[in-house]
Amino acid sequence: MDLSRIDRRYIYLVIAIAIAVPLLLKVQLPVSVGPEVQKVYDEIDSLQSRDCVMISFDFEASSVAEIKPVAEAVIRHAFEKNLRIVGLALFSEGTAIGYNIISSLAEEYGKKYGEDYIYLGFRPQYVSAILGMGENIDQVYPLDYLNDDWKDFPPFSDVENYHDISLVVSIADGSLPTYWVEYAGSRYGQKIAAGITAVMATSYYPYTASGQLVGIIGGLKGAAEYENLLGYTGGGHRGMLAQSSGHLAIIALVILANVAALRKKR
Amino acid sequence: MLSKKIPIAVCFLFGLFGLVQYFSPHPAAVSAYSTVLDWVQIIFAFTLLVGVVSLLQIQLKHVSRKEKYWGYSIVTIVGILVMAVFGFAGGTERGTAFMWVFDNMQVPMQSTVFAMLAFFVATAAYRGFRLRNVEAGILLAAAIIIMLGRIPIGEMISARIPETAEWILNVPSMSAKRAVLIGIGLGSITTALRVILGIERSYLGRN
Amino acid sequence: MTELGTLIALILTLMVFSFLYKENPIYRFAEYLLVGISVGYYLVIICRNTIYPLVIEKLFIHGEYLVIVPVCLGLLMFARLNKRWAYLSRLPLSLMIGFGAGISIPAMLQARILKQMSASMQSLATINGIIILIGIISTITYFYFSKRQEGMFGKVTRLGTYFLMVFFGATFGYTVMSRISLLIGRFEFILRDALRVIS
Amino acid sequence: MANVALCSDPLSFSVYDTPSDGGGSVTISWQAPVESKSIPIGSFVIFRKMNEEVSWSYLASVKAENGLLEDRTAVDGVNYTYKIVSYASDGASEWVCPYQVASKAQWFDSDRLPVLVGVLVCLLALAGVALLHKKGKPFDIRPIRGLEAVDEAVGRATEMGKPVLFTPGWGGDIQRPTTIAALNILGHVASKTASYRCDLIFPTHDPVIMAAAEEVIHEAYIEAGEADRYKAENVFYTTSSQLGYAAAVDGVITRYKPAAIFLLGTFEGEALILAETGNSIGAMQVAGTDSTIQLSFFMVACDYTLIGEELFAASGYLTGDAKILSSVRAQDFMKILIVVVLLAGAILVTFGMVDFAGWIGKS
Repeated sequence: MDLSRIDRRYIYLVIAIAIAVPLLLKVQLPVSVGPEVQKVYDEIDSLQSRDCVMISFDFEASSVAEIKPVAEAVIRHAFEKNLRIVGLALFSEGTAIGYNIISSLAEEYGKKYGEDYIYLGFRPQYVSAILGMGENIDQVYPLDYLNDDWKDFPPFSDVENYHDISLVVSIADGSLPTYWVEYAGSRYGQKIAAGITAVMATSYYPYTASGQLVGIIGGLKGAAEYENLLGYTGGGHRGMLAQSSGHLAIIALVILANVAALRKKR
Repeated sequence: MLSKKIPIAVCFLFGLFGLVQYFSPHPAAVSAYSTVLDWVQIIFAFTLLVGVVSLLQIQLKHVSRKEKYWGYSIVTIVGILVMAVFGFAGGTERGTAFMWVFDNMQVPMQSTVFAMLAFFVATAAYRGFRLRNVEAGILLAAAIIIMLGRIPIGEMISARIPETAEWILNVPSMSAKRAVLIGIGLGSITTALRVILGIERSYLGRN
Repeated sequence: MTELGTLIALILTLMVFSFLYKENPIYRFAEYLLVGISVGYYLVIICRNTIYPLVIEKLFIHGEYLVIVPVCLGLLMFARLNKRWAYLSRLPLSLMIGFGAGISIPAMLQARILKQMSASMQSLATINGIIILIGIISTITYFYFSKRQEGMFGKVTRLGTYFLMVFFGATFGYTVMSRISLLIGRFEFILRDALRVIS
Repeated sequence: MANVALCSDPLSFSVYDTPSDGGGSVTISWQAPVESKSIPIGSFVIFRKMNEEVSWSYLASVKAENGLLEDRTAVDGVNYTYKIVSYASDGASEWVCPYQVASKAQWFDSDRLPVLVGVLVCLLALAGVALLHKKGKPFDIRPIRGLEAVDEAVGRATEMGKPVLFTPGWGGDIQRPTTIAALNILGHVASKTASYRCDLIFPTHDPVIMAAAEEVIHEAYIEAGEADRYKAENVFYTTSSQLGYAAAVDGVITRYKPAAIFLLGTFEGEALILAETGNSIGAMQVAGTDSTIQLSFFMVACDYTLIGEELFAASGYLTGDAKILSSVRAQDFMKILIVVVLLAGAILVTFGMVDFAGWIGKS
């Protein structure tokens, strides 16, 4: 059999086994906290009670497996610190998911809509929306997700623009944090942190290095690290083993392919 | 006139305004700017409606002409109509039929399409990471170090692996990335300038 | 309802996965269904969240008549559906393209060029500072089009391609993790939520 | 009084219209005297009054250390006087600003000067190169790997009697210059498919891009004298959903088995889904994108990849348009400038002068 040109379906099978089997086993791997996650944690931890954070759900439904533990960790932290949360979504599919995550955690923490958090919903054309909120959030979002005039909630009536937002956390699976940095950050001096899929993390290193982003929570591992800091075991910890065996399977496949190609040459 | 000159003039005026307003904090500039931002959102919304109508037209054509796969076109048409009826009649809040379909049909299908990437990454790596020359060797080495460095097992093998991975990401990889970004920036800016100046107007057709 | 939802989600998940074996009618059904549902979803969201607040409400409740301008421009887009009048849609098209080009210039200059340059200006007293400068300059050289990559110049551009390869390899390696996370998410759904094999 | 020293040592206190803003703001800045460290002062309280008013109104209380406060309640054109009062356990001392200040809006944000300089340099470079070109100086431009592949791929599809597929990715919209560059290349591909009489399929996620692509392709077919071979239904909107789009394009690829696939534009997660599916049916693939992450996938999975700026340059090469080519030249000129500035900046930073690097990254 010529292993260097193997039917791709065998490779699929190897990956499926490498990921399914560890999930069926119950083993947990230790996780150590990296500097990027620590920076986000420290930033949120340094905020005063009742400060306002904006959490933007900038992802597609398909990334929910990876991004939900990240969002949950950040929102838990914010609720524990008694911060006010303004939720919104710049990707339409993030809209409902974001609302579900925030409202179910709010229930758990006994937080009230209009009191501790509001959810503004979705606006298309993210560049316009991000820029618009720098002038006036009310202008971009006259009504919230539930079609109420959110300015009528006293705890949020003083929120006018980025001046009143201590930190924006963009929970994203794509390039949205770039837009937050390019428009809200550079134009309005807004502090921004990103909770992103691991794949996106590399592209944001320049932004943390240059200080344009406060920090990054990258993927399941980032979520697991954040969970460590908050002292609980959530979605991030699960699946770290499957993650590892998946990586090892791919490395093994690459080695196999090279050995096969080498043998064929001879 | 209407097919060519006016669009070019509009493109120039709004392009120039988009560029110039960046430099002005004056309320007049800011308010004009947010007005135009709203306009763009509104035009986009209407364009999306046009997209939906044209999609429906094409699918209906498939069905009426009984073209290949016309049965599947019915599935698409029904999908659109069902979501529209649910969404407009029943609302989009939690617990509505609209959200039920979204949560139990759209989300799982999309997540599955995305999850197929795990398999595709493996086949691409299997095929693409061959030690053919120096470049391919560097590509392969960087990928493997990072892959090991991002999982706890890498740390167990040697503490140097995550350190090296971090260094690669922050130093050599980052410097190349910056250069790529700068190049893209230059390409984008000159393209945008050509658009504003009306040199680049393929989107208008050429006649 | 939840039970039924999970069952449907499981079936659709497996239908999509069947594509990995080969393209087949089951996958095709899921594909067309996904297109239909997602288009319907966007249609509803855009009407309720953009057209209602930005057009209907502004026009009829706040009496902001200026909104008529973009509405007319938006309606011109419908001219596309008719070959004879299609050219009318060039007007809103050119507005969007022109304005987009205009705002992208300062944004690109600032975030893609100036910020990156500023961040790359690091002290040359450290090894990393020197490597970063060499990396960025040699890679920029690779993108220099006005000179053929020969001789001394060719050696510099070659160094640039090595840096590029490190970047591509690193990005690929980093990305694998999130791709696997996505599959873990799906498998967890199948094994835990749907089949209840694991808790 | 215990705080005589404080009074006699007036804190340096200045009030001015906040620069580079939209008005409605006055900045008050002060440097607390050194003595304040040894004297127990609770806090500084800042008051304001309008020109004719007698009574002071409270503005804010701040920590008794060096600081800066923006009075964002100022009304443009009204003259205000400010004072700072320091309350200590044994009395208060106050400093009144001797002059009046009115806020106003500025037309230019001076923080953005580096960007303005950048824009001007770009314009000058473009104009300069265009002028050189008029004088008839020819351009010698290095070949780009993978560019010849564009024609080869279309030719291959024609020979095999299979269609060509071109899609600009899910990540961009029409406002992104990358999309414009991709549409330029589309124009070239379309004129090839028109003259070779080969089908061109163009699925997209964005109805605006669809509209622009229709113009581009239709035009190319008219120019090639093949207007009646243009199939409007081959340029279509799939769905705005990222993975819905990916699933649909995957379906098209596996059902119509194009012999050549062009993935040019801004891609995100869908990049590898499309590239691997294309590879599985044996299509020849030419990719190019400005998304740095997806570049790595394209490099591994596709036959040819245009890296970042090469995509922009390619649109000039293929169309052979002198104006686009001359802007490639202008970009090269700016690269030299960037390298020089980078070197200078790094040297300055090495010697501890970080102001220049900071200024460039400002705004």
